[in-house]
Amino acid sequence: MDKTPSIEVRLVSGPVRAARGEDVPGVGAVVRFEGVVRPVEDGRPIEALEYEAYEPMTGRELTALAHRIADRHRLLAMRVVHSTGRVPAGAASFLLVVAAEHRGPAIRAIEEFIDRLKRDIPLWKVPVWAEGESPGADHVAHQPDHAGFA
Amino acid sequence: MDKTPSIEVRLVSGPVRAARGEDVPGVGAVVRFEGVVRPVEDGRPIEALEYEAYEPMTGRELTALAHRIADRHRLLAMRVVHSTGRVPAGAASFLLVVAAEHRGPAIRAIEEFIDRLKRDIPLWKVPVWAEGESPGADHVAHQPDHAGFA
Amino acid sequence: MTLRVKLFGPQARLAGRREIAVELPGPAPTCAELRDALARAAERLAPSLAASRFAVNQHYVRDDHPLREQDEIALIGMISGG
Amino acid sequence: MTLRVKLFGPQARLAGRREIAVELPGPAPTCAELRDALARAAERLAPSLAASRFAVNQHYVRDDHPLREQDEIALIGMISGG
Repeated sequence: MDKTPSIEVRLVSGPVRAARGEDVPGVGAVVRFEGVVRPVEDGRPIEALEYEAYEPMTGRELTALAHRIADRHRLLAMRVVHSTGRVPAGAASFLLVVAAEHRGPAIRAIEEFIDRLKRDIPLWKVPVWAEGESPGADHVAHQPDHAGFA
Repeated sequence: MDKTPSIEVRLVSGPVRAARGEDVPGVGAVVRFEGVVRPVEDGRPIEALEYEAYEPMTGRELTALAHRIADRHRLLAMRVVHSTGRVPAGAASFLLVVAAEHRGPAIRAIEEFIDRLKRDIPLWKVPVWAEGESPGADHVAHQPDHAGFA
Repeated sequence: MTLRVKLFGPQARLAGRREIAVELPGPAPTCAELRDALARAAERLAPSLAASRFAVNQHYVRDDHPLREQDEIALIGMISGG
Repeated sequence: MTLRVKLFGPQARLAGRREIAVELPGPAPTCAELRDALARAAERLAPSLAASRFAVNQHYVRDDHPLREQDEIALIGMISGG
């Protein structure tokens, strides 16, 4: 990544974002994390990732995790959305939004949720290689294509 | 905070958010932080915060900080928006969005930027007390109201 | 008895199927025994089994959990959400 | 010489004004001397001065920075963006 990053800085008069009626009162920090499918997996270009869940266990474990993290960090609100099925490179497969009184717990909740997600939640991803990329022997040799499972 | 947090968990088929043409390629994590004006300051209800900057120094220091943090964490993109003037409780006064290949640097960049912002950037806030709240002697006794400075 | 184990994601690709049937002796074999049997039944799964867990009837269980023929068993390994 | 110091935010409220003029002796007084003079000129600012910095002509300077009468001087203290 030796490209120059795109940086924008602005001072604006008045709110950056207006108050919203539906918000939980007392919120001081809202942190939103988006997990985006990168165009490369193990050094090779991909078109998409194919996500799998094991329902209803996946949803139940995600909900239990959300409650544990929200309790531990005294969050005011939490939203979790995760994809199943095909998600093309550049699109987001995971959204986590937390609201808390202060930024410290909000940021720690994001970190801890994602760590736990990757360790404990039954969710899988399988690369869909870009056209012209033959699957490497170390990955899916003599396996049926993922489409065969649909 | 003994209220039950608002928690929502969903699995969705396909992308959580579609790919955007304008995005920097290679992004794997987008973290967005919103600082929201809380309705209470030093234990007393407020209507708003009044933000002050010292331009052009404030904008220049913010831009320099953004570049330092973006370089250190190899960010792909960063956006900083900060309010000046009156921001009512519940509205956001600060927005920070970072995009990186991986979530670790993105989250650390958010934390470090805010730490530095609060220490080094010429930005001030003054509470506008809620109606009926007399300003405490320890805060603004025999000072002109902030409106007197406008 | 015959146990059927659901496979997902990369492990399903490695095994070339979404479910694998394994024969185990005894009235109540454990998950630990199932793990060993799976490694023999599907060699390509072997490297990922040590770091995998089992879910029985949609709940994580420990390695000493006894299994019954009618259980819904899932191999939960190589997970990577987010 | 007479130095004019800009005040902001809570410090402007504490002092009751947005600019304060301070008399200092010598041809090139330092920021450290200005800090002491400010504490005498505006008692209510005194507690916050130790943790405050000065900007001269819109740049942070160190305490040994020499000041001239035409400098734009700002007291940068009690900051709290975000």
